Amino acid sequence: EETYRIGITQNNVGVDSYQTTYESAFENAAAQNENVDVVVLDAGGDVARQIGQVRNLIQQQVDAIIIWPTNGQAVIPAIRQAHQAGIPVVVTNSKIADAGMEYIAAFSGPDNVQQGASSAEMMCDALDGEGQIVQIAGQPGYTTAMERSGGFEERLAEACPGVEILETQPADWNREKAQRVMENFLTKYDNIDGVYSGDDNMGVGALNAAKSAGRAGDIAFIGATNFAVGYEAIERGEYYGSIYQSPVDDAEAALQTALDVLEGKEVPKMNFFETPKITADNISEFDKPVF
Amino acid sequence: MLSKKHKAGLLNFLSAQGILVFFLICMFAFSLFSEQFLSQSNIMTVVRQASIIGIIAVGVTVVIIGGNLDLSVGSMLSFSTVLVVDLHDKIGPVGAILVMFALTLMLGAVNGFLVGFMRLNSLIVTLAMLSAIQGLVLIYSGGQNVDIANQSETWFSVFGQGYLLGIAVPVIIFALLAIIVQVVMSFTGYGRRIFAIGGNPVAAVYSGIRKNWCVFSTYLISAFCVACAALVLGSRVMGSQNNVGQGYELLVLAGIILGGTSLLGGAGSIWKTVIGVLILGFIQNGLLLLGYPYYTQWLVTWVIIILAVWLDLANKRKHLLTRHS
Amino acid sequence: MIDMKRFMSGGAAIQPIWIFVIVITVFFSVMSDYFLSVGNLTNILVQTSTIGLIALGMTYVMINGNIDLSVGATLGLAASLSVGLQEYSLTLAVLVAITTGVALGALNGLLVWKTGVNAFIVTLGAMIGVRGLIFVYTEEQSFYASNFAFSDFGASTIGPFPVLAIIFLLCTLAMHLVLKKTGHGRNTFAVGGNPEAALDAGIRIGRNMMINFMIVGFFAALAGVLLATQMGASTPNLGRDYELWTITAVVLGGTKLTGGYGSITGTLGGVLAIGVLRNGMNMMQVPAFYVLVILGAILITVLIIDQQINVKSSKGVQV
Amino acid sequence: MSTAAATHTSGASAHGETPILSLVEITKKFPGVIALNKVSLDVRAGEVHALLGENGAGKSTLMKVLAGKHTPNGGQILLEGEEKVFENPKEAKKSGIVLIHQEQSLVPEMSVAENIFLGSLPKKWGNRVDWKTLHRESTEILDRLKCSFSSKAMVSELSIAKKQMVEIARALVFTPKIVVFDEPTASLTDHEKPVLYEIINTLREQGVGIVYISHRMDEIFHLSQRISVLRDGEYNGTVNTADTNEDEVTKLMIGRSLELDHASKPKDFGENMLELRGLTVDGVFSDVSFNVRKGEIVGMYGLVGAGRSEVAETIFGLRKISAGEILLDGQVARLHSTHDAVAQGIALVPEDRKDQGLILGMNCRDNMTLAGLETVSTNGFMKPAAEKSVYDKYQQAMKIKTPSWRQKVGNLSGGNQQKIVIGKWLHTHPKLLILDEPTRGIDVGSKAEIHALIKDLARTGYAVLVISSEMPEVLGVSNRIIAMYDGKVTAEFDGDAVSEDALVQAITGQYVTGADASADRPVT
Ligand SMILES: Nc1ncnc2c1ncn2[C@@H]1O[C@H](COP(=O)(O)OP(=O)(O)OP(=O)(O)O)[C@@H](O)[C@H]1O
Ligand SMILES: Nc1ncnc2c1ncn2[C@@H]1O[C@H](COP(=O)(O)OP(=O)(O)OP(=O)(O)O)[C@@H](O)[C@H]1O
Ligand SMILES: [Mg+2]
Ligand SMILES: [Mg+2]
Repeated sequence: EETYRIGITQNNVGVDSYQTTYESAFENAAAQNENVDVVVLDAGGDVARQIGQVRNLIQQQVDAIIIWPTNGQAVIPAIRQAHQAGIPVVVTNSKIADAGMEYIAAFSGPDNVQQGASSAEMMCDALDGEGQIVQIAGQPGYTTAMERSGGFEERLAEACPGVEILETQPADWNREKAQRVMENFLTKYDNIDGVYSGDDNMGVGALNAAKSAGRAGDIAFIGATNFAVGYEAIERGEYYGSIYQSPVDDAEAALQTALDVLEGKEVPKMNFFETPKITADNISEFDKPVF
Repeated sequence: MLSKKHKAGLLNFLSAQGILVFFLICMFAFSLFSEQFLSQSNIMTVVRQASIIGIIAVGVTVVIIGGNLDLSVGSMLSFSTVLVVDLHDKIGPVGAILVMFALTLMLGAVNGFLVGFMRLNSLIVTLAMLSAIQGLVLIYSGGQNVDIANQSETWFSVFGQGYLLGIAVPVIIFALLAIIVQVVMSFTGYGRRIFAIGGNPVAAVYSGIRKNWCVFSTYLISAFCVACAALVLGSRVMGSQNNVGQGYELLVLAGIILGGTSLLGGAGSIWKTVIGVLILGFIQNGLLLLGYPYYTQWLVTWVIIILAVWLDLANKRKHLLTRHS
Repeated sequence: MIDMKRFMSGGAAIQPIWIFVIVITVFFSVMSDYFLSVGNLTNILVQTSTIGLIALGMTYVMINGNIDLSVGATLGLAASLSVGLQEYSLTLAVLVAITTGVALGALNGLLVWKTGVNAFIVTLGAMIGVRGLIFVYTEEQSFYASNFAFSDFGASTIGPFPVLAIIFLLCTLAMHLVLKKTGHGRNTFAVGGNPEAALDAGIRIGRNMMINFMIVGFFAALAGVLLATQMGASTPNLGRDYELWTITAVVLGGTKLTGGYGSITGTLGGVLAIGVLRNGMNMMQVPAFYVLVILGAILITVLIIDQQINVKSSKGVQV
Repeated sequence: MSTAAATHTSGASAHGETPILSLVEITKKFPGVIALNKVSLDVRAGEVHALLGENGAGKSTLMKVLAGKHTPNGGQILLEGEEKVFENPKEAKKSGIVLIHQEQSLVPEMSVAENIFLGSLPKKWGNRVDWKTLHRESTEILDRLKCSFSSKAMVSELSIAKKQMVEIARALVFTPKIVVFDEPTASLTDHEKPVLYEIINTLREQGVGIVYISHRMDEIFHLSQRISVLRDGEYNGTVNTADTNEDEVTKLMIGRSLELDHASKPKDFGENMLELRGLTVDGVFSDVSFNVRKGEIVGMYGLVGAGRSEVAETIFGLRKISAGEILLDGQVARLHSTHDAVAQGIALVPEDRKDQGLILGMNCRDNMTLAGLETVSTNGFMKPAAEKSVYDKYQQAMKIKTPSWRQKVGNLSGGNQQKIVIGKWLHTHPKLLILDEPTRGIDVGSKAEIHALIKDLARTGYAVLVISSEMPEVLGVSNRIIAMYDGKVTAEFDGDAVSEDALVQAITGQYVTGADASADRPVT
């Protein structure tokens, strides 16, 4: 039986727990499968370095490349090179631009636009379609952040035009920054009904700020990528809801998609895994995230 | 003769305080456009937010006066914050704080050893340490976020969230450190020696000053300040990410520069740094209140650095001219 | 820095960093099957060309006794301009990108010259501000080059050699000759070695510094454009931290931060040392967390060794 | 001094020579200082015009104004009758004015040739340096200066004297109209001095106007045709060298005659304060043994490069000892750092005041107290009043000229800077005071004061070691003289009974044991 060498270049391991958990889940999944050999690389968030890593993987003539794009557009020429070298490419977690779709074998990951939309729906529910909210976004320039924001804003305008986004500021997936941004929002706006954060890590930062200011009770907090701290906050009733997204599912799906491609199976271009809404009502259906 | 002296003193004072005047003008401009800007709660928020950078900047200013740089403070802050938060649940707050201070000082000692005793270039050494310490944090935490489990049941939150006589504890820590270090730098022999080393390291050695130890000690001071900042940061967030301090070294430097401390060593003061850090904080806050996107603050910072530089120069020129005539 | 061997009239020297480059090259060749191949070696050249090009200009600025921290941001701005303006014309876009780089260099140079303020301060300001400019211009968006000719150029080769690597090597040669052989190059040393003396000797030190800032601005912009051709796109965060790695490479190459001493051959060695280390550790699959620690440790080790050589050769007093 | 001024105006017309250069009523102010107040000076073609004055009188400043380095606050520069305004050094150079600086201005990591031609390298097409021409012409110039080193040598590798010769070589690149030498011999040895004199004479014969600044009277009387004197930034008269004598010139300079050696050498010596036993630092000096007793002044004489400074640095804890030992007060001393040395009562006034002696950006007072901070502080906290009184004491004792204690030391004249360094070490009340070239660049008046000061110190029990390259100084102050040559002690003499010949032989390595009866203990 043939052994496959699969190379993966990740976005930025260590920047948050999700990516780290993804990495170890991926390595575990590979270890379980005897005929898979993996080369795990990390781009440290730098597009140029990721392109170099794709080139290195092409150079090593791996059988397939999995890429977690640092940027949905800038990696396309590198993916094209891999494609031209006859190496199938699977994109994981965050999408690449349409222009690159013809060069990839498949995409596997969450649908971040859909996640944004789901959060918008939760916000509608929480505020009964009426109110003023602020948004704390992820790192500017990164696909996941842009897709979630985009999905959220579009759906919100559609679903409940009565909810107004007062302001959007980025907090770079960083809890302390989110806390600072929220503190400034709180001084600036006397009336905030809801906060949408690009992930729970930032959401909890915003919650902390509101708690310190004694205004947490008036505000509905909605996040994405449910973290353990977010899960607990929902349990305590301080946090309205989030999107459940498991890095383990994410990693396993990516590896499986790559293997399917290598084994010549018919694989759909877009493979989304489930990212359900999580609120106090259904929290018991979910395990607490490990990160 | 006496009146001349007084005149010179006044001019000296004005030229030294140019940045302060500038600061007040900025505050005034912002307050025209935003009602909240000068509200007490906003000012308290800004000062509280600025204190983390301020606390670090106090230490880095000492290193800079001694003629060196410390770029590793950002990584070190990540390290110390992750450490203190992680250990909090494992060995309790007191142990966590003690271990965190000890290990942070040890990192400072490594910097100090390499720069002070091995006499390596501080820019490159602390740059290398920036990378290495970031790696250490990740290895320590395995790349995972750390959190304090029972946030409501620990007194640890006092450093970041507490108030004393209506003043936020981070601000008190910042003010205390700034005052103590300023006193040390301007009124003690130790301070004089650091200034001498920054001014001319060779002549300092020829004056019988133990340069190696003094340089070493400046890095300990810097590390101590980072540890204090980590205490505030960890207690404020009650959790930490591995990259929580990323980029702080540049903010700290920007604050110090805005305050007007030259990076060449042998000159500068803590109190200027305090002003610089506050300017940075108020600009950030003011622009946010006016609704400009966050990145406009970078442009404004640039412009202000250039202006501060010109202002300083113009002041010196004026100074020379008045003395001449 | 000891001179292993002097050749040519300017006295080009082989710097110790080259020994280090050779040692790690041999090491990785033994440790990884994939390391020593034409494909991988040209890969390394392409990957180092970005930092390498900036480092060429940075060497001049640092020999001058200055420093430029704004190169990473300049690179990012040039990349965004070169992609973002392509809707008008590709040539125009590239021209504007490069001109902007030179202009930012000129601004830095002018400020350093006219105010006499430390270049570290002036360019730290520019580093923050130019990044702001990028975000204002791009509104946080990435740009994508619809013109495939652009990204094809980045991937093109002449024979087995990638065009980007060739451009980098040609620029290196040119900058080496200018530094060693021309009046401007020699004045650059004089200004960094003893500005007072250079001024007394009638060298226009302000002009010399400004030209060098423009040179580094040019190379940062060029590197940005070439990096954009590799990606067929640009992102607003492009070039973060590059200034730090560039300065590190130049210092590893033996250029003194205090000015007056340095060489392009050394800088090439320094750039390759970092490039080979990164590539080799990738090939050996060193976990990302450890790469950071190892890079830091190696950097410090090289500094210590370099300094020990210096101390031995100077027999100086213990100051 | 109205009579002197009259000498000046009538002097020029009486000789009927039109000056090639006239400085007319030049005024230059610095913050808090009027460095030059309406100073006028004529220089004729083909003359050596000596410029004299106390430290800080404004000599260097006047010349920097001439060379375009300083912009004057008033006055005119007339070159060949034409008014010139020099915005920068380049313009002055273009007009044919060359200034050989008091503080050497060379680029260390460049070749000798490039330094000589700095700013005017010969070029080929495309701004390329014409190396062939450069080295050919540099070699010619070096030959004329009888310099043995190559034009390709790095300046950083040269000794201080050779560096000075490179500086001087710059005067020979073009045929200039005016050459200014600002204390060119301060760091030259007796070997190079005659070459310099010869060059000056050649230039003079070519019709070049020469301004020569020096504190050495013998030189001035040997070289110059006329002497002008500055005092406190004011012009104080011009005299024909042939019509005057040293005493008169000194009077013009300092307003009184110099009482040479008004203090006698100390006589009573105590125990050994310092004793070196076979002290060796590999590659620098070897087997150096001598002693200094309490109350005694020992002179150390030798050529530049003999290794005297290195011995001093070793005693001061700056170098690692390879063999031998240092005894202080009869005890073997542990001296691993300057801190150890200072703690054990050693003081070193270093050779290079700018790099080793002073923090140029610090004010006068802070520099003065830097080596003895413990004495002006309690529990680590400074006592400003105590500091000020220390400063005042030495400022008055040595007549340091500065507008205020707040003045940055970097703005003081060279001689006054030197006094600050001396004051700084006196303040530590050392048991052993080492002075390395203590009067380099110091005017005659202050020199006598410093010599008297040294003798006074010895009389109060200090052990003093004076390193000097000036024979009169060594002979004048020392009770005993140690001669060094090439890293070795070659002889030891009684300071009051030694012939100059024997000294010269000892420091050039020609000393033969027993050749001179005055030698106490010749050493091979
Ligand atoms: N850049 C400066 N700033 C302020 N004061 C200065 C500066 N340069 C010189 N001075 C002052 O001008 C006066 C004249 O100094 P100058 O160097 O011309 O003396 P000098 O006659 O050359 O003395 P010396 O014999 O010691 O070299 C001194 O009082 C000095 O302190
Ligand atoms: N001929 C030479 N060639 C190269 N370097 C020299 C030479 N002579 C002296 N040096 C070095 O130049 C530096 C300056 O030395 P300097 O000329 O002051 O003499 P020195 O060794 O200190 O002895 P002394 O105090 O007796 O003159 C010293 O580091 C010395 O080693
Ligand atoms: Mg002078
Ligand atoms: Mg000497």
